[in-house]
Formats: sequence, structure tokens, C-alpha cells
Amino acid sequence: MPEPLIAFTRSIMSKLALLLCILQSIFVYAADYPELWLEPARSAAQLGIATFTQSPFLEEQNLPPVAERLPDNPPVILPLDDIGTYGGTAYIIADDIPMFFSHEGLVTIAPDLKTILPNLAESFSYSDDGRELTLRLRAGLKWSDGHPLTAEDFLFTVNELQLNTEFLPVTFRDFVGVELRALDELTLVFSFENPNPFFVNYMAQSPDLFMLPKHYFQDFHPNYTDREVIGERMEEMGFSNWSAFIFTSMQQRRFPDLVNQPTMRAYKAESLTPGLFTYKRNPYYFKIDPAGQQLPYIDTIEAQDIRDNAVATGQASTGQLDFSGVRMQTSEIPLLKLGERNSGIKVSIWNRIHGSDLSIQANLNYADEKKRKLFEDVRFRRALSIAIDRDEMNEIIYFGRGTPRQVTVLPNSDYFEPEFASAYTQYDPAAANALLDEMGLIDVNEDGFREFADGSQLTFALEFVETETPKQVSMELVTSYWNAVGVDIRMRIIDRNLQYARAIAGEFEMTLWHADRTTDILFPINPDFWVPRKLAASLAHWSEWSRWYLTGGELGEEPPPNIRQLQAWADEMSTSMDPARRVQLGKQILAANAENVWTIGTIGMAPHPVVTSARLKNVVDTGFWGWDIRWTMPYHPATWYLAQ
Amino acid sequence: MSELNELTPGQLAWLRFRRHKLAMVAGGVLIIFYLFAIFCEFISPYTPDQRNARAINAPPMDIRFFDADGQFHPRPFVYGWELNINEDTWMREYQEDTSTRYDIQFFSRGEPYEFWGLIPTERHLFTVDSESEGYIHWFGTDSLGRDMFSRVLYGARVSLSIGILGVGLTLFLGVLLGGFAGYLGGVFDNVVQRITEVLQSIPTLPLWMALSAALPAAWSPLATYFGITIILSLFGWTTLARQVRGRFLAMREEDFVVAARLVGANDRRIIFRHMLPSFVSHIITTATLAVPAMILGETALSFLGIGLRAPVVSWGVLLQQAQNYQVIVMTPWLLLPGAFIVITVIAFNLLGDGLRDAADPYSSLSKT
Amino acid sequence: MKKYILRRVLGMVPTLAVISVLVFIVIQLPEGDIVTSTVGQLEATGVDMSDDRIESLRAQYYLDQPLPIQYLYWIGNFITGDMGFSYLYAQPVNELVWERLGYTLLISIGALLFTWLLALPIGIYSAVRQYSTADYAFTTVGLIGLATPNFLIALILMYLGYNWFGLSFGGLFSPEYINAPWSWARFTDLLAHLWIPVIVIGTSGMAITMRLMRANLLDELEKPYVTTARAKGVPPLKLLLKYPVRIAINPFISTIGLLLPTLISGEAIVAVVLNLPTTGPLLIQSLITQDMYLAGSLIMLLSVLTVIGMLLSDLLLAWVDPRIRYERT
Amino acid sequence: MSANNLVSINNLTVEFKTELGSVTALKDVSFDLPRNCITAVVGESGSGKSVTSNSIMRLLPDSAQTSGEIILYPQKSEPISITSLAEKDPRLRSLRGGLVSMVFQEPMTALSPVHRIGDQVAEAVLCHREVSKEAAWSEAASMLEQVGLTDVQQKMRMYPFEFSGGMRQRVIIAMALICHPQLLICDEPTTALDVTIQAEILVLIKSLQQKLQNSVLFITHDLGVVAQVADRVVVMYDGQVLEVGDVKQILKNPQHPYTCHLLASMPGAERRTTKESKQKNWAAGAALGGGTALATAEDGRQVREFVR
Repeated sequence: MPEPLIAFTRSIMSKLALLLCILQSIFVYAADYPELWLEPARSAAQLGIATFTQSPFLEEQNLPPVAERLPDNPPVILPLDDIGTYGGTAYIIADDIPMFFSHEGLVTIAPDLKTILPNLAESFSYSDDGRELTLRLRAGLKWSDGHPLTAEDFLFTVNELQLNTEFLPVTFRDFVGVELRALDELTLVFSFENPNPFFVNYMAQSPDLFMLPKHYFQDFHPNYTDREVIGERMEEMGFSNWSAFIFTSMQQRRFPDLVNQPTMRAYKAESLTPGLFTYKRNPYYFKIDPAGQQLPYIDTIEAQDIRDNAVATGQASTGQLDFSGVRMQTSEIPLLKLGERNSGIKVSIWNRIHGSDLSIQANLNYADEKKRKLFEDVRFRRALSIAIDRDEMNEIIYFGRGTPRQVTVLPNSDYFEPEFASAYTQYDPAAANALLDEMGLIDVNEDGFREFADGSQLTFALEFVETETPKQVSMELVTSYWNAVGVDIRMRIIDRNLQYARAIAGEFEMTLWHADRTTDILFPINPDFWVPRKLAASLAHWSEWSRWYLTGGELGEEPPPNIRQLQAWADEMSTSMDPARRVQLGKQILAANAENVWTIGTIGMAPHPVVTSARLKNVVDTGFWGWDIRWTMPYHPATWYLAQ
Repeated sequence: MSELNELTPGQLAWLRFRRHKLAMVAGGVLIIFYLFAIFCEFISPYTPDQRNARAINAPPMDIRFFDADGQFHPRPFVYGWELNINEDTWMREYQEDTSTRYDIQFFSRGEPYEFWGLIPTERHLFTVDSESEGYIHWFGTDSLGRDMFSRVLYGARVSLSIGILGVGLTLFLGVLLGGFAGYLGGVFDNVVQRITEVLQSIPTLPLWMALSAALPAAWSPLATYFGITIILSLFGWTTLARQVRGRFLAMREEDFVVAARLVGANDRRIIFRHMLPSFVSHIITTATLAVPAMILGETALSFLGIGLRAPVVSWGVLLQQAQNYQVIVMTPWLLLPGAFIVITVIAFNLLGDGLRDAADPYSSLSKT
Repeated sequence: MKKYILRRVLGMVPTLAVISVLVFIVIQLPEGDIVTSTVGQLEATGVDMSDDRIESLRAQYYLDQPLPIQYLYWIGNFITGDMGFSYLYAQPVNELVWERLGYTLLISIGALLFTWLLALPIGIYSAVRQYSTADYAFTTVGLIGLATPNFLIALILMYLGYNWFGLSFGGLFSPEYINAPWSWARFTDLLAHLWIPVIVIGTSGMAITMRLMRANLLDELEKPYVTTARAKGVPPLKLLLKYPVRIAINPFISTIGLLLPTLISGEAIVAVVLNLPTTGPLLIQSLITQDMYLAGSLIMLLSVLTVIGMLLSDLLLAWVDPRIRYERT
Repeated sequence: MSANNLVSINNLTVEFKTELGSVTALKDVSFDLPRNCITAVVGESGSGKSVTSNSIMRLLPDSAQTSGEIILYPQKSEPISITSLAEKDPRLRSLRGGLVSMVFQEPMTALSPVHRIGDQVAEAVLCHREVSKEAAWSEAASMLEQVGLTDVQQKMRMYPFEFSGGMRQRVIIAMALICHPQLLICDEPTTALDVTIQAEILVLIKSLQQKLQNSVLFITHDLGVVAQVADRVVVMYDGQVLEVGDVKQILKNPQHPYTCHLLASMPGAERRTTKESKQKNWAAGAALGGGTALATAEDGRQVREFVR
């Protein structure tokens, strides 16, 4: 076929495909994103796309033709607004890398915050008893070095790493009782000890834990390579053993060896220098657009490693960054909006996924008996909660655009009831004073602060990490509200590493974190803020009860019956195959939390600024921002492009 | 000419100091600042943590004598402000409402406080009627609606005292170690010399950081304050010790010391009665020049988030809260504590210059 | 002279030994260690960690050994040129440090030169025209530089740099040159960015240098040899530069070594604000995250440089000042 | 007059302004320096000897206010009014070190410690004549030989601190004479030296004067030295000239009582304790100034310390 004809056919075909997509979306368009994003991506064959094009960037790189690099029947992703054009370098800061190109897993998350969609897998299905999950991989998927992605890679990662006690002495909770086998090169079967209906959620949210390129890492794995050879390699790279090396590879963004490691993501590390991480498009990336163009659109990403927030904000507000989200702060929206008028950037206001920006926790397992008695008293927690003027906080910190609420799931969750969010949020200092008086906490020496019933001094230390949400400024307000009802609180900002160590050791008197896991993606499988089943930096108020649960009663402290009930409900919720039963259990858990105020919430679903440059297109105007959905995963960052 | 005879060395020094106009001015400024710091509860119209939810990030207010019609009022006043949050820009816009006028009242009632933590009172130097809707924020307000003027004053108390306290400690260490090293010589001198050398070879920042991070979490703000002061002075004494040692070495051989020793005075007496007084002026000067280093050190620690922390109000803490891009562009009045730091540091330097010239018995009085 | 150098070099050994112990103690002081830190970071990315895992990590990092053993292990490797492994960056410290150290030295030396090239002539001028208006003006400007906290100057200059010259925020290069190979364009781009940190760090030392130069020179101007030279008929400017200035500058040469720690500390804070690829942010980050080998080796390295710097400045002084040269041989 | 005199000083008055008022250092001083002759100015410290010599060189500090006139009559050119020269006048530079040069009291500090001897001596040549550096060095070498140094080539590469005081003073004399000045001012050149070396230097100065046929203004407080070298004597006290005359005449037959007491306090003349001689000295001053002289002298000293 002569060249012009090919081009003509291609353009006709792509226009047809586009038309089809658009027609579909017009009829069902409801939210700020195409309704199609809620369904499994159509394949090229379904849409009749037979010719594929690639970025000019990839030409003359001695690569196989694009059709051979793509899978046999690539998934087609509908861009938000229009079909993009290839090329360009996107400038971001390193912290936004996970937001600018998502992890690619077997399955992925839809923007409704509920639905799990196939991704690398072409389909997945559960057995009726929920004990078997079968996934079928797309045929012809390839790692960024051209090596095929097969069931082998998953078997290697799950069976020889995650379930290998040399690699992980203690298996991750969500992998306990999991077995993986392959029926053939493309069919994977996970089987579970108990019904595990939400394992797909976990797979979608943490895809990086399931797949490492076997052909690369087998050179570092003792099952495949002589230990002495590995030892020499480790010596050279400075690692003490092979598991430290692979563990680092899985977690470290700055790890220089990433340049050598194959990936399935849209971009691959090209160079990691002290100040700048450069990523280039993955020539074997598996998704295409409706015009048959291989995604992503953008060729290069240059991510500066910026620590200081002033620099990050300065760059974002003056249009020097194409995308910026993770370092943007609610308080800086006016500045960014000013940048919008002066520098032509676009400031989209998303909503943070956090049920509450703060989850204030008093340690119910605290070693000091007197304070522990206080913390255990529900009147104390309720008093602290209603002593907070959330409306004023909302005005002062959130421009009145957040939602005063307790730590609970988002309104669109199946498990939500309005009173879970509103319980004990009405500002009532008089009632708070009455509750505290009733407990016998009286200001004996008239210094303005209450003392213990026996007259001894009563102050609380509240230590926390300033990260993600506006915690310090919130706590300055909360401190003043609590001081107003006679509670003397001393806050101190600490480093993140200390937060973790002290949280799991139960050493905090009081601390706080931000409350995510509020969507139907993570809540049903990990209701961590509401049930003591996990040790984490974010959960410092009942670590001993969690430890008891995790070690089967060997360590920690046996929880009281109502807490054990909670744990039982949670266990049942994540294993029940009956959706109605699950919702019932989930609501019971949340109702108990609303009643007992085990952690105190402030403002949730807060406005979060996301800054894009004038030339970056196809980014949604509003969305949910947070961990549950890996920030941008449902919004298809691979379809973002730079307008010329 | 003969009047010169009657001048004591102190009077001569004062004459020389007075000639230093800038130093005089600097001294005056510092006296005012320290008065501010001492009487901050009274001078400030609000307490440092008092919030005004109707004035968040409000710019400095104009204090007026002339109203909108150009009419003069003997009593200064401020206009009321209307707050409007712009839906598009998300900005809090403040508009003067010339129909509401709030007179400034002096020695009037306001937020109750305890003067020096002892005397409970509610009198402030100036306020607007606390019963009314009005408020006065001369330096504007911060992101929580707290009065910057009050906060700067309360911050002065911490920052200025940290300078003096820290230098006091530095002097104590420097003079003690340097003095004994210079006077005794030998092994002791050698040890001090080596310690000095070691401390001077390590970048101070990591030392500060590690020590600050090691301060126990449970410490009260006051204890942390003293901890930080000690950390700051722990590494400042080396320079002073070197100078003192040098002086002692030179002086040890001088006639009056030799004479004292021959008479049989013991070492301590010789050091404290004879040698120390002879360079007190030098020490005072060095101390004056060291105060600003302490104040800047506190700021640097606060910048790194390992110095003093809220709710303690110091200039460093205030500036740390202002160290972002938004402040420079949109709320520059939050940088005012920085201006006070700059003025204080300059003033101490000029004062130190003046004192040095005054204290130097050889400095020339001739006019040029 | 050779004997003197040898004696000085040998004298460095005990000093460095004491420094190394001190550095080791200092990095152990804060609560927590690299394991709590790594684990905290991993946990933040969604990985579950257990108590066993933490203990096994601790063993991997030799943190279960007694402190003296840890010290010997560290310093032994340091002496042989192996600065250990950074857990934070998952790289040998050697690979992390050298390029950044180059930029640190570039900026520090640039700042020093900037300070001297500006402050010394001003100091000379102020001494010659003592109490003139210009003397006061320069002193005041110098003091403003000294008095303004460095990070504040950095922030403001960065803002102005963008508003006036369109310079990108922070960094030593424009984004397009960060990874480019060295070329003339990249070099000029570096210079276009270098001035901000150089000025910020340089200004803080300006006032002190000016004042010292002024005082030193005023002292020297009184010396009889100046009168001798004047009586000889040496032209005024030549006289000033050849005799008193030449001698008044000597004390500065001897302080080059001592200035290094100050410059490095100042550079660290400025580098955080300006996002410079130098050792400063690395140092601060490693101290915060308790990355022991990185922090320890970096401080140690900087201290060694300082001690060497002191030695070099002493030698330099001996070279330019014959009195010292002859005293010490 | 001008045919015989190299310099004439007429009604020279010098005041130093200070914060605390002014101090008069010279009061209406007038005397002449004849050609080819060594004139000594004698007086105790603070009597104004050095202020006089520094006035001739224009080396007074800026705080000095001068009235009166000093006129230099060079051999082959127009007279120069030194007191009225502007600081930037090229004639002033050719005067300093060229027509007039100076030897200072403190040989230990009068040389730059960081420059080589040869460099410092040759510089005087380079400042006044357009010659090559090599030529200047060789001239310096021959001059240094003339002042009695041996191993000149090697010594020129050395630094002042490697020299003894006497050697340094010889270097300074060489430096002063290298441009053949018509007037050499020696400001107490031997005070800081050992007695034996003192004599050597005096002999050197005297012999060089006879050889070079120039004028020397010799400032000293020591009448013994005066007797040894001077042709004429000027006696000064408290900024005033008390007596001027031929050396023999003044030593044998002093007219002024102060001169008598100076003579009496000479160690060589009458051996008495220093204390006694000082008392005499003051007494003489008292006689002169009418009771307050002592106090005045003391005040003057105090103020001068500040003036320094």
C-alpha cells in the first residue's frame, strides 16, 4: 500500500474509533470523567483498530515495529478531552512521580472509588465460594526491555519472594494463606484459605507487590544463582545480602539500579542524578488511544528532586512545572490561583480522600495507669471532640470548603451513614466542660487547667509528624480549643521515623495521623482506623490490642470484649461473600466507632489543589486525591499530553 | 586642657563612645527593644495566641488621625474592616469600612493576662474597645488571625533573652577555659587547645542538629528553651577562649602580674583580681558582638525545624512559619519578625563597634 | 620547612581521631536509628512491617553490635576509603558524595572569593577614609548582609531572580541543562544560577571581613615602616597596596581553613532552600533519617577537609609571610 | 641668605585638633639649615623636635594644622615652599626621598618585614628615577657597600628580621642616601642602638656627610651625640626654640638656663643620678615657664598620648 493511503486509512479508522467512543460516552456521561472509565477498557479488536502508530521519539532506535511491541490485542484508553499528540518533556518534582505515571497491575481502580477493572489481566473471576481468583493475562505483554511478561513473573514474585521466609521473615498480612499457581503461561489462579473477595482490591491498590521481572531478578535470587556469585554482586553494590537488594528495588525511588530494571509502567528510569531523575517512555507500554497511537503521549519526564516546599510552590505557581500535586497545600490555594491569573497555570481543586485530615488518637493502651484511665473513659474522648470548633477550623484553614466530620468513610461508600460523620462534631464547650467536671477533673489550683481528681498535675504530650495534611496549624487551633476547656496539651513535631517506632511500641501519649482507607477499595479489606488489627505509624491508640490480634494472643494485651467483637466483625466482613452482610458488618463497626470516638476527627474531604501547566491536557478538573486510589490511577495519566 | 586630668578611664571611654553616633543610636534601639521584651504583655494589645477569626492573614492596618472626610481627630483611630472571601481567587479581601470608626484607647481593658506571670491584670497600653466589634492589628495578622504586633513583642522576649543568656554561658566557658589555659599553660593549655581545634574543625550545623534532636520530647517549652540556649553556646566559646588565652599569655609576663606573684598572691587571686579586670572591656565588646550570632543561630535552628517550636513564640519560630513562597508574594507582613532580627543584629554590631573603640585606651580621640 | 610540614601532618592524626569519636557519638545521640527510619518510610508506602523484620534489618546494619564495635567497623572502613553504605539512598556513600562535594566546594570557594573581592577593597577604603560617609554606608550594607538570615535572603533572591531574570526556581542549572554534558552553554547556565547561592552565603561573611580588614589596616597604617616608605617617596596607592595592605591581608590567609566549617554550615541551609545538588541537603537529610554511615562519613569527610584546609592555609601563610617561614624552619 | 641656607623655617606653628580641644606642638618656630652642615636639634621628648622634622617631610597627620612657612632652596632649581605644597603636587613626591630623606629612630620596625632588603632599598631609586630594576639593584648594592655592609649581594636577598639593629640602621641610611638628597633628616637614629653601634653609626653619618657634601638635620635629646657630630645646634623646649648657635659656642657658653641644665644632665659631663638630673630639668622648666611649666609639660604628655 502506498504511504498516503496508509495514512488516510489510519486516520479514517482512528476517527471512526473515536466517534464510537464519543457516542458511547455522550449517552452515559455523568461525572467529571467519561463513564467509559468505569468499564473494562475496550480492546483494539473490539474497536476495530488494526494499525498502530508510535511516537517519533522511538524511531531510529532499532526497535521492533510498534505492532510487535504492543500486546496482541492492546486495551484502548479513552482520553478525557481529546486525542493527544506525541512528544515533549514534562517537568515535575520527584515526589510527584507516583502521581504522574501509575503502577500497572493485573487489575486497576475505577474513578467511582469502588469498581475494580482488569488491566494487565484481560479478565478475572472469583469462584463462588470466594476461595479462588482466576486471572487471565493479556497475550503478548512485554517488559520495557522487550522480554515477555508471563505468569512466571508473578509466580516468582509471590512464591519465591513474598512467601519466602528468607526474603520476608514474617509474611505480609494480606499474603497469609495465599497460594498462587499458573494454569498456563497466561492464566493465574490465587487460592485462599478463607474466602477473600477483596483480594482484587489489594492487588489493584498495591500492584508493585505482585510483579517483579523474573528474568532480571533471578540473577540475584539464590534459587537461580549461586550464592557466592550473588554475594560478590552484593559486595560490589554495597548490600549485605540479596534480600536487602530486592527489597530496596521494590521500594526505593532513588535506587540507582532502577535504571537497569525492566518495568511495565509507562516510563522507565533513564538516569538518577543527585538533583534530577529522568524518565523516558517505555517503548513496550501496552495501552493505546482510540486513534491507535501507543501511549503514553509524553516522551520524557524530568523530575527534580526538590526538598524545600517554598521552591516546589514557587515553581508550581509560576508555571515551571507541568504537574504538581503531592506538595501542594490547601493554604496555598490563593497563591496558586494568583499564579493561574499571572502565569497561565491551571489550578484544579480536588478533594482529599481523607475522611478527616486529622485522626487524633489518645493511647488507649498507654503505660501510665492514671492517664490510661482517662483515655479509656468515653466521656473524655467525647468531651475533647465536642470542644473543637470545627466550623471555625473550616473557615480559618479550609476557606470554608472542607467538611467537618469524624474519622469515617466517604459519603459515596456503601458503608456510609450520615451520623457516622456527624457524631459528636457539634461544638459545645459547655457540654464538654460538664463531661470533664463529671469525671472529676477539676481545676483545683485555679491555673486555668484541670488537674487529676487527686489534685496532681495533668498535662498531655501530643507528638506528631507534619506531613500531607495541615496538621500543625490544625493542632494550634485544637490546642487552643482544648485549653479553653481546661485541658493542658503540649504539642511537638517529630520526625517520621520516630512516629513509626513509637507508634508500634505504644509509647505515644497522644498523636495523630490523617485518615485514609475511607473508600470501598480499602475499607472492607483494611478497616484499620476503626479496628485494632494492624501496627502502623498511623495507628498509635491501640497498638497492644493489635499486637495481641496479630500474634494470636501471644504478645500484646488482650482487648476488652467490645474490641474483640470489633475484630471479629472486621474478620467476617473481609471474608463474607454476602454483600448485604458485609455492609451490615461494616456499618456496625463504623457505628461503634462513631459512638465511642476512639479517634477524633476534624475536617474531611478537604480541598486539595492540583496544578497543571497550560500545555498539559486531558487532566480531570476534579477528582479524589489520596492513597486508596494511588492518587491518579483511575484518571489515566498515560493519556496526558503536552499541547504544542 | 587641665580638665582631662580629672577624667576617670570610664569617663574617657564614655567620651569616646559618645563620638560614635551610630553606636549611640544602636544602643538606643536596643534599649527600646529590650523594654518591649520586658513589658511585652502590657505593650501588646492582644495575647500572642488570641485569634481573630474575622481577620485571617489581614494586612497591617492604618492608624489614622484624619477620617475619610479629611477631618482631624486628636485621638487616633482605625476603621473597621469588612471581610469577603473571593469565590474565584480564594483570597480573603479586606475592605476598610469608613462608616465604622474605632478610637484607640490607652491603658484600657483587653484580654486578661498575668504580668510576668505574677500580676493578673487586663490593662493594655493600647486597644480598641474590647466590647465593640473593632480590632486593631498594626502589623497585620497571621494565618490563624493572631496579632503580629503582639507576637513580635512576645517573640522579642524569647529571642533577645536567648542572645543574652547564651552569650553569658559562652563567656563563662570561654573565659574560664581560655583564662586557665593561658594562665596555667602546660598540659591544661594543651588539652583546651586540642578541644578548641577539634570543635573548630567540625561543621557546627550537624552538631547543633544532633544535639537538638536529642533533647527529650517530654521537656516543657521552658526546658527546651534552656536546652537550645546551652546547645548554641556550647560551640561558641572556642573563639572567645582563644582570644582570652592569647591575652593571658601576653599579660602573664607583664610587670603587675609578676609583681603580684612575687608578693605571693595565689593563682585564683591573680586571675580574678588582677588579670581579668584588665580586659573586661575587651570581653564586653566580644560579648556584644556575639549576641547576634546567638540570635541568628536560634533562627537557623528554627528554620530546620529543630529549634524552638510553637506554641513558644520567638522571632525564629515566627520566621519559620513565614518561610514559604506564599508569604513573600501574598502576606509579606509575616516577614516583619525578620526585619526585627535584622535591626537587632545590626544594632548589636554597631554597639559592639562603638564599645570596642571606647574601650581601647589607645584609640585616637583626634578628629579627622 | 619539610620538618615543619611533617610535624603538622602528624599532629593532625590525634585531632582527627578525637573528631571521629565525637562525630560518632554525635550521630548516635538522637532517638531512633536508620532501621526505624527505613521501616517508617516503607510503611508509608503501604508495606506491613513486623517486629521480627525490624530486628533482622537491625542485624543487617550491624546495629545489634556494641557501639565500640560499630565505631571501629565504621572508622576502619573510612580510613581505607570505604565510607560505607547509605541506606537512605541505597548507594555506597562514595558514589553519593563526590559530585556533590565538588559543587559544595565550588559554591563555598565562590562565596569566599566573592566576599574577599568585595569586602577587602571596601575594608581598605574604609580604613583609609575612616569615618567618611562611604565608610558608614559600606559598614551598614555589610551588616545588613550579616544580619539577614541566609534562608530569607535566599528565598527573596530566588523570587527576584525569577521575577527579574526569569531564572528557574532553585537548582544550579536550568532544567534542560541538569543532565546535559558539559558545554559552554551549560557552563554559562551554571554561572547564571551560581550567583544566587554565592551572594547569599557570601554576604553573611562580608561584614566581618570588611571590619577585620579595616581594623588590621588601621593598625598597619600606624607602623613606622609605612612612614619610612612614605618618606622614601613611594606613590600613595602603591605604598598602600605594597606595604600595609599586603601585611594586613595575612591574617585572612590563616583563617581560610577555619572558615570552611562556617561556610559549609551556611551552605547547607541555603542549599536546602535553593535546592542545590550539594552535600548540605544530603547532610541534613541523613542526620534527620539517622542514616548513620552517610551522616558520619560526610561530617568526617568535611572535618578532614577542614583540618587539611587549616594546614594548607598555614602553609600558604608561611609562603607569603617570610617571618613565619623563618620562625618555623 | 638663600645662597647659604638650604632650608629656612619661618614662624612655624603646628596645632593638633582633638575632640578635647587643640594642643599646640610648635609655637612660632624659626631657624635655618645652612648647606653642607650638620645641624642638631636638641630637646627632651615632647619638645617638638620630631614635629619640626616631620613638617619638613610633610609627614604630619591630617589632624595637624600648620601655619608659618618652610622654604627649601634646592641647589639647581627654584625654591619650594614646602608648607604650601598640595598633597598631590608632584614636587612633594620628588621632595620626599629625593631632595630630602629621612632616617628613623626605630630601625627594628622602620623596614617592612615582608619585603627583601634589596627590594626596599632599590625601590627608593625606582621611585625617583627612570631606571631598570637591575640598575636600581646594582645601585642599591653599591650604596649598601658604602654604608659598610659586606656580602651585599647575599644580604640584599635577606629580610629585615635577619639583621641586627645596627645593620638595619645602615640599610635605612643607605635607603635615605641612595637618591643623593640635599637634606638628610636623622630622627634620633641611634637612640635604639647599643652604645658601641651608636658610635659606629654616628661616625658613618658624619663621614658620609663629609663625602656627599649635603646638609643633615640631626634630631636628638643627647648633647653628647651633638658634641660628636653637629656643626650647629638648635635647642628646643615645649615647642619653642630657645637658642640657636654654633655647636662649640653653645656647649661652652650656653645662653639659656635650660641649655645649661641640659648640659649639666649629660652623663658624660657630670655623673649624677638620673632622678636628680630630671629634677633639675623640671626645675629649669619651672623657672622658664613661671611655675606652671611642670604641670603644662605633664598635661602635654597626656594629651599627646591620645593624639598619637
